Amino acid sequence: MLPELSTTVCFILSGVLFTIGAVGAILRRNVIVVFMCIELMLNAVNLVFIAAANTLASMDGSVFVFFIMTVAAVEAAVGLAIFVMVFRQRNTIDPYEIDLLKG
Amino acid sequence: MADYIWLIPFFPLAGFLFNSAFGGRLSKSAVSWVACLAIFCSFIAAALVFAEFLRLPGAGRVFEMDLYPWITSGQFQVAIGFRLDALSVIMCLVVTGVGFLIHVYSVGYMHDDPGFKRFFLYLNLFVFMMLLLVTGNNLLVMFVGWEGVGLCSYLLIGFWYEKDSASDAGKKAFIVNRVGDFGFLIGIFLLFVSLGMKGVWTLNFAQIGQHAQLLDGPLVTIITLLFFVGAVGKSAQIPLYVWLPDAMEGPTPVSSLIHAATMVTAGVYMIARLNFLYRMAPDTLLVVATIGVLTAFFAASIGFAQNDIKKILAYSTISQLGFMFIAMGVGAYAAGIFHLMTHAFFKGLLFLGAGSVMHAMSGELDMRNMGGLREKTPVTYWTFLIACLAIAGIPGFSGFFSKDEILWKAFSASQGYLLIWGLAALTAGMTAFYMFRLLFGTFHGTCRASDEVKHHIHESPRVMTVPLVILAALSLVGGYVGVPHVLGGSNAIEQFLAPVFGQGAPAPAQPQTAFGFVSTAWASGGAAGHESSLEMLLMALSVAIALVGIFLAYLFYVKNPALPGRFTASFAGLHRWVENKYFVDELYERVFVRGVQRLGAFLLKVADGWIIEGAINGTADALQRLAGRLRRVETGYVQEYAFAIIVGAIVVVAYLVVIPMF
Amino acid sequence: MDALGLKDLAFIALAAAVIVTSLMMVTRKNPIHSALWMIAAFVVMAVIYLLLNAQFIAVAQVMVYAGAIMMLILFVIMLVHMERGDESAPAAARRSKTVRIAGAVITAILLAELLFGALLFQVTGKSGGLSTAAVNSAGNVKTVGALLYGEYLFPFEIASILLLVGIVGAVVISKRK
Amino acid sequence: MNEPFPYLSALILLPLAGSLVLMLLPRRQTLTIKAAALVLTIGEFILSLPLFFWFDERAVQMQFVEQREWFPEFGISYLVGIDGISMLLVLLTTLLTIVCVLCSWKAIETKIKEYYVSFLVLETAMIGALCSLDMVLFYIFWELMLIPMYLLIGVWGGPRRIYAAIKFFLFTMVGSVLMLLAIMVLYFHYAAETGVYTFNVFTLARASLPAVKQYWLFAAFALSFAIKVPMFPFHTWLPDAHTEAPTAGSVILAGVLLKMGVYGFLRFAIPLFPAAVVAATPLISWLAIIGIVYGAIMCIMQTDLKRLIAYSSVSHLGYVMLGIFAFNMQGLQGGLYQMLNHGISTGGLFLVVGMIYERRHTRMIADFGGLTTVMPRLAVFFMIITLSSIALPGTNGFVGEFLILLGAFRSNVTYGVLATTGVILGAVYMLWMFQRVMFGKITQEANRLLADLTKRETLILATIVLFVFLMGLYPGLFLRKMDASSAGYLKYVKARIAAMGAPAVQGPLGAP
Amino acid sequence: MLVKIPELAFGPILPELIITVSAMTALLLGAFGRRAIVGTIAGAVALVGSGLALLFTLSLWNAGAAVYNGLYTIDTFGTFFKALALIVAILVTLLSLRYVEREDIVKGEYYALTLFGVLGMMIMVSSTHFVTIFIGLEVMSIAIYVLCGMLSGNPRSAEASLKYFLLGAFATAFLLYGIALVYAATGLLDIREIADYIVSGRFQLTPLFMIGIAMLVVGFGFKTAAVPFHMWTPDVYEGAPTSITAFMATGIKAAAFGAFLRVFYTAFLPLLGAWSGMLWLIAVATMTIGNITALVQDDVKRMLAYSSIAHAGYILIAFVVGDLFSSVGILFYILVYTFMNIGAFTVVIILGQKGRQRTGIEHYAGLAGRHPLIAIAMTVFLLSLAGMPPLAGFMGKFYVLSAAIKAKYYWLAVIGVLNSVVAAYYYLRVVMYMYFREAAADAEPAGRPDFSPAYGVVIAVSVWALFHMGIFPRGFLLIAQRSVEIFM
Repeated sequence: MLPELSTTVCFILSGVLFTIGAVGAILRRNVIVVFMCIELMLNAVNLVFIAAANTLASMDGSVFVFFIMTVAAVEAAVGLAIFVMVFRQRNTIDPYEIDLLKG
Repeated sequence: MADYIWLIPFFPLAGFLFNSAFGGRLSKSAVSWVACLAIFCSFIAAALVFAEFLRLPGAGRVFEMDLYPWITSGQFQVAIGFRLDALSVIMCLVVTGVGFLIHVYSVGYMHDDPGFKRFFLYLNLFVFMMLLLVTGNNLLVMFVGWEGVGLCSYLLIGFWYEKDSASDAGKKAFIVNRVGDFGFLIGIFLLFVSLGMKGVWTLNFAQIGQHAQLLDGPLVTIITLLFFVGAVGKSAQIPLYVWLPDAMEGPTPVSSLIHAATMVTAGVYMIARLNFLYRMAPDTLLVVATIGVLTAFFAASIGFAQNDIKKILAYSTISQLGFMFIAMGVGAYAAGIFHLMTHAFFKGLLFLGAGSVMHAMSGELDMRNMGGLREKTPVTYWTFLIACLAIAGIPGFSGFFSKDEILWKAFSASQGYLLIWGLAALTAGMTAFYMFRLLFGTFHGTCRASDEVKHHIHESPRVMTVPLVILAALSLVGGYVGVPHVLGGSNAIEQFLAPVFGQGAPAPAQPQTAFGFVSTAWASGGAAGHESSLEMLLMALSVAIALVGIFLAYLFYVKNPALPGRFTASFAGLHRWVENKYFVDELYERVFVRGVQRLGAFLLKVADGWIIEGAINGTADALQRLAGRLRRVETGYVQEYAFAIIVGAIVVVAYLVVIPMF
Repeated sequence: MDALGLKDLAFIALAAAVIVTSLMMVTRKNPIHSALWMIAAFVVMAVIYLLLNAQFIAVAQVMVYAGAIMMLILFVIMLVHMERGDESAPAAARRSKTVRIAGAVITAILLAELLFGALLFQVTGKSGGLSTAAVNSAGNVKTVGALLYGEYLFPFEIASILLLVGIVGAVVISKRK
Repeated sequence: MNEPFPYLSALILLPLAGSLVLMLLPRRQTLTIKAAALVLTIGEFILSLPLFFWFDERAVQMQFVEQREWFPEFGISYLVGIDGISMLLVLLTTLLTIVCVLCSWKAIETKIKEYYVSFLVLETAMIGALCSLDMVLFYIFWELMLIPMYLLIGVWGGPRRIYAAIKFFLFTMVGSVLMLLAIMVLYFHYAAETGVYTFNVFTLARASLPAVKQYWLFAAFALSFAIKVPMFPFHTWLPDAHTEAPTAGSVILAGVLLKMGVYGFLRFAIPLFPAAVVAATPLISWLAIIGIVYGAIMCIMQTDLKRLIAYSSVSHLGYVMLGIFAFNMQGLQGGLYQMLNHGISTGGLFLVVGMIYERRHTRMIADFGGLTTVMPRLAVFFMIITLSSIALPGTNGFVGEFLILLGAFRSNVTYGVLATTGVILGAVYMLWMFQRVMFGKITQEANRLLADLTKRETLILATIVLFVFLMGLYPGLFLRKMDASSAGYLKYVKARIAAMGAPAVQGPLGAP
Repeated sequence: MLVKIPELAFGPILPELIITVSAMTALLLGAFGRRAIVGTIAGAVALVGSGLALLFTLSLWNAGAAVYNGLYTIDTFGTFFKALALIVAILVTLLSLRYVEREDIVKGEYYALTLFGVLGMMIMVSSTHFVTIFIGLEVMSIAIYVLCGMLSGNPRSAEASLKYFLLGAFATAFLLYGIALVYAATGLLDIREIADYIVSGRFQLTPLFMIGIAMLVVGFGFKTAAVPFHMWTPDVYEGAPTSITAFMATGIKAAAFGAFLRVFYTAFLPLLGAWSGMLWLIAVATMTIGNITALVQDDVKRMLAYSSIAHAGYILIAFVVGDLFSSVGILFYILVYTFMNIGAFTVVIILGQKGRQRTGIEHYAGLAGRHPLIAIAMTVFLLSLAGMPPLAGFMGKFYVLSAAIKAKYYWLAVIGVLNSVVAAYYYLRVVMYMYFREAAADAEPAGRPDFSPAYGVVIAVSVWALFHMGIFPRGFLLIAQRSVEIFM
């Protein structure tokens, strides 16, 4: 059974967004922007859930998205706190300068 | 009585054990008494057996007993067992008799040596081993003795271990002997296994003898040749003779006892003991005779150019052993044993005499620094002279009878060959020459020693001269046990030994073998007949040759001492070769010693080092390098880690989704 | 479905808008600009959610992301004075070219793989009992709420613990000694 | 319940319990520790004597068997027992451990407690490995041997001890882990075949493995054991390990640990994989022969005493392997006997070298010469042990070597002849070594002041020499004990080979 | 109408409740008191809470129930991992008692977060529903992100926190994407229903579904530190407070494997053939790269990180096989692995000093001479890690490998054992430093090790466990077998 076009568009869109987010996360040299890219990836996931829920006439997807958003919020809080902590110590949040641990 | 024959070897062992346990606390003389007594007891025991034998009929002259089972493994069962028969009893008498005399002599000779007690320990041990060798009733016990005497020889050659040359010589003796033992061992294995495959699992001489006919010809040839390899090693024949001259590094009584009278004849004894096998292998006998005569000649030729009196005697021993092997090779076992016995007397005497000379000359060995000892050491001189006459084969002396018997057998026996006889006879002349060269050089002429040495020259003490005299007497009369029929004797020794060797009867018909045509060709000239006239003629010839030899020696070294110099000058090249013993030692050194060392160095470096360790360390290194590289992947940059996750995701997706689609 | 309906066109247009805004977000040098583009992208997505009958989520999206998270992000950006954009650390400069090329390649491959799956997408899943009509008749928010407080009560409660952990964590972390 | 006293368990556990006791002793009281270790090892030896005297030498089957459930679901059980093959090795172990404790008395000055604890644990592992009839149990003890030995080499060893210890460990481990896999494959194969899960080696031997599988499994077992033996070309760990180990470590390494490899072949690899054995016999025999000659040639080149003796072990163990793979009574018994001999004589050589080393702190041959003058008593013992090592008749070495060569000769004349060349080479390197160390003039001043053997050292070496002669002159005492077991073993192996329908082993097998 | 208020069954989640209450108590204690004694009380609360929870968990051993509308499950498998998590919690709390004192970490929050982390683990492993699994995972992860950065003022700790956070969030996105795709393909979030659906006739194996599985592999691979998703591990393990490293290396890994196992063995077991090949590759890569990279590590903590990667590889060997036998092996291995690592990290902690971890291998030189007991304990842990009998590490390997052999994964087993030889090298390297080397003369003064009886308890328990499980593994294996029987 082929889905509606809108669903397909949403799946494609989610794939594109996920990729943009993933690539952005490895290319941008600002930890905050990296984090934003990760948020974008989460949104791509949300899109899949919503679209699938819509197609399958199930609300579980929406519920899951709710939890994802909760988690995203928590991650944002903790993550930004961590960035601030790092910045205080190192005065930079360029991921290429945060390399004390390696090898 | 048969049950007590183990006592014969036991006495020296007891002496050895007693002295090793308590020797440290006993005085020197007590130690030497114990040692001599032990040997004497053995001698008495052997003599008792001998006497018993004389009473018994020929067939009954065998005492055999097993002491206890030694090694038992499956069908392989060997006992520590002893066998006394005509052959071994003669050997026992020679070993203990001459051994006793040399023990006594050593008491004087070694008196001031710090290793006095140790010396007697070794000597007793040696006699024990030698007796084990000659009384063992199976090949393995014989082999024990065989190796045991080798060990004692090693220990005694290296007695003065602080001298590098001595310990080198000991080691050389042992190793060269081991080469021979290699053959001996393989021979034992082959014999055991081949007989075993016919259903007879034994190493006992008597049983091997009984079942020898089960073996087929080529196999026997191989087995006997292998045994002969052992004999070549122990009895210092070509090509394994090189250790014996070096063995003169040992104390002189040792040279006398081990390297002249007893141990070196073990090879001869072994062939005699296994005569029933050799009889079946004419090809081997031919090889034995050939090696024997070549060795005899070759060693004698080296003896020409040596100046060290003990070295000369050593080469002479090699040469005389060659004679014994000629006897073995032509099937004249009794003659060989006879010569073995007389040789023990006179060669023992010669060495003891040489020892006496050394004693007088403060340890000097080089003939060029001697001369004119005749007056100062008369007993030594006269006994030495008797021995020289005996070895030269002057009629009436013991060597004459035994050597002539061999020569005659070489000529006449069915396995005898003219060429062998000719070369042997020539060698006999050479022997006379170099022995008298030695005699003249040492005892005649003017003394060439330094003043200090000259001042000290004196006759040896009684304890040394008495054995000399006894041995001289034996050298004189020892031959009369084997006076040949042609001279009106009864050849008593041959008769006595007959139960062991058969009636001296040669093997019936010569089977055709690979060597067959050669032997027939060689034999065609010999063995014309048994006429006594021919025997007499040949005897006269050999005496003549000996006399010529003596005369030449007289000419060269007494009459005209300048002659040898001129002679060597004109044959400088040849002389250099002879003087340096044909560079055989150097050849061996280069080929074997350095060959093995070079191979070892090569293997150590290439096989162990490069290949095996290389492979292992290579793996380890590769892992380490890989680890270093992998470690550098871990850059510490968080985005590269994320990158790895993405790559991983791509791979996983590709593997799970994309690839299965195609 | 015969031709592209209005709804489909709207979807395609919105999708294009999301892609453009998110690309802008990723490519802007200034992180503040990125953040703003991100708000734009998330708002457009909220519209898509609306179209997909997820009204509650759409509203939540705007509130949580555009409201809370974005403010937080902007606040932090200000706090750490990062408005000047990417700095060029020496290590980064060395690596930037390789990383860019690799990034491009990765983009292509990942996208290809994901689209491969998405384009072959077929509805094979088990249909739930909640058709759009049923949900709409009960009210979307109400349905979600019923699920959250009913069936999903347990994770919902855990989510509260999660928030607590987040708060505690953020406090602990950012506390100055 | 009239259960017999569990001798084997007691033997296995006593040293372990002893090591725990030792651990509790105060560190400072070194004498107490040493004495306790000595008492324990002597007690262990006494405890092992009933094995010898109450051993039924006519019985073919395992004796002193104990079986306890351990993990019935997996078929792992605590199953121990000995036969004539392992019994003597157990005794050798208990004897040599006493010797080792004695010879470490003065030589070990640091971490004394740990040293003896390691030794006792090692003893447990060795005896356990020799008695185990359950393959998992065996493997556990087998691996357990590694650790104390690793520590013995690494802590109390020479200058390159770390390298040697690690090399020893890794070499042995490479082989043994593959063996573990092979054990498992066999286990599951048997289970699939019969539905019975067991690690009992005798039960597993009844599995009918296809030939190809046998080859693989045998290869894994053989690799493990060949490294331990060590056979050429897996020997390179041995010189390093021996050289760096403390004297007692070398003694126990040469004396017992190497035998574990051969024992493994005998107990496991051969009965389990008869078809593979037939196929591998030529290869192993050739490797053994190469080992004999190669080891001997390597000895000639060595400048370090312990290295030399280590390479001589390669040579000697080559004989053992050759004998065992001759598959006849003489070869097998010779191999077994030679294992004991090697333990005694090579152990003795290491002891002598250790005694010299304690005095001079060097093992370089070039640093010696003329020691006979200052150490006559040592010279006597050294000479006897050397001669035993070159298999002079009358010493123990001869009996073993002769039987091995005879056995090899019976199975294949070429093998016999080639192996016999080792007799010559053996004399060459040993005597040359002896000469360079003991004979000649004293060239170095330091050697002039060396003291001769102390009473303790004399006692140690006298024990060794006693066995040299006892085993050389009256081998029946020991051979008898292994007679029935060896004959039964051969019969069993040959029946297995025949059952596999495999061609008979090369050469005239004959009856045992 | 649609509201299905679940039966509020508190009995089955009593352990979780206890942990939550303890965590909050600790939090409050931390909030209202700053004196040292308060911190200790918080620790005590955590200990008592974990202990009680453990007792209740074990009492639920035979209970089997799906509660809260099937979103939460009480079964033997979950109980096994919950008990394990609680044991880890107890041990980590014990070793933290002194450690947080030394490193001056805010105690109330520390214990609270640790307990929350444990709570997350417990939820994660007891869930048969993706929502609950995800939430549990996040509770655990967020707590750990924070705990990693709790060495205040220590840039390494902060960096570890940052890296773990970024990558964790990144990987979570993958995991979620996987869940979403599986949801899209099946319409289900309950893994038991998914399993039923897969075996029903209506299911079609679409690429979307497989991408979903792939993304789940990525997500769980990250949490279990499988190659190539492992790269965070060494950095984070090195930078984090050592007690937290121990927690991560044992608790998180166990919980992640628990969830991984439950999801894959419950939902996707019928498709084993489709994904086991991938895991084969990952297992091999994980073992090999983990072990080989560990060869050159000079920092013991970092070495242990790589070793934990390698051990994940060993566990994956059994994972590939996918039968009862192998699952038993996985559980047993994880159990064993927990004790070896806790023990090893405890020793690492003991040797550290305030602000200086002293984890370089050179600091271990001559340890046997200075502190023989510590050295012996460390040796036991390392040898067990290396898989030497009679220690439990050997038994663990034994079962994992025999599972592979039984299923005829011969090459996997061979690679596994060869890897264990490589591993032996670097474990022994530490032993070597402890016993064979003497401390360098110019090394900084060793000082007294930071010892407290609590460490002793942890070490003693671990050593005992390793010997016990090595010599008498039967009981534990039977428990493991009971636990995994639910899958088969």
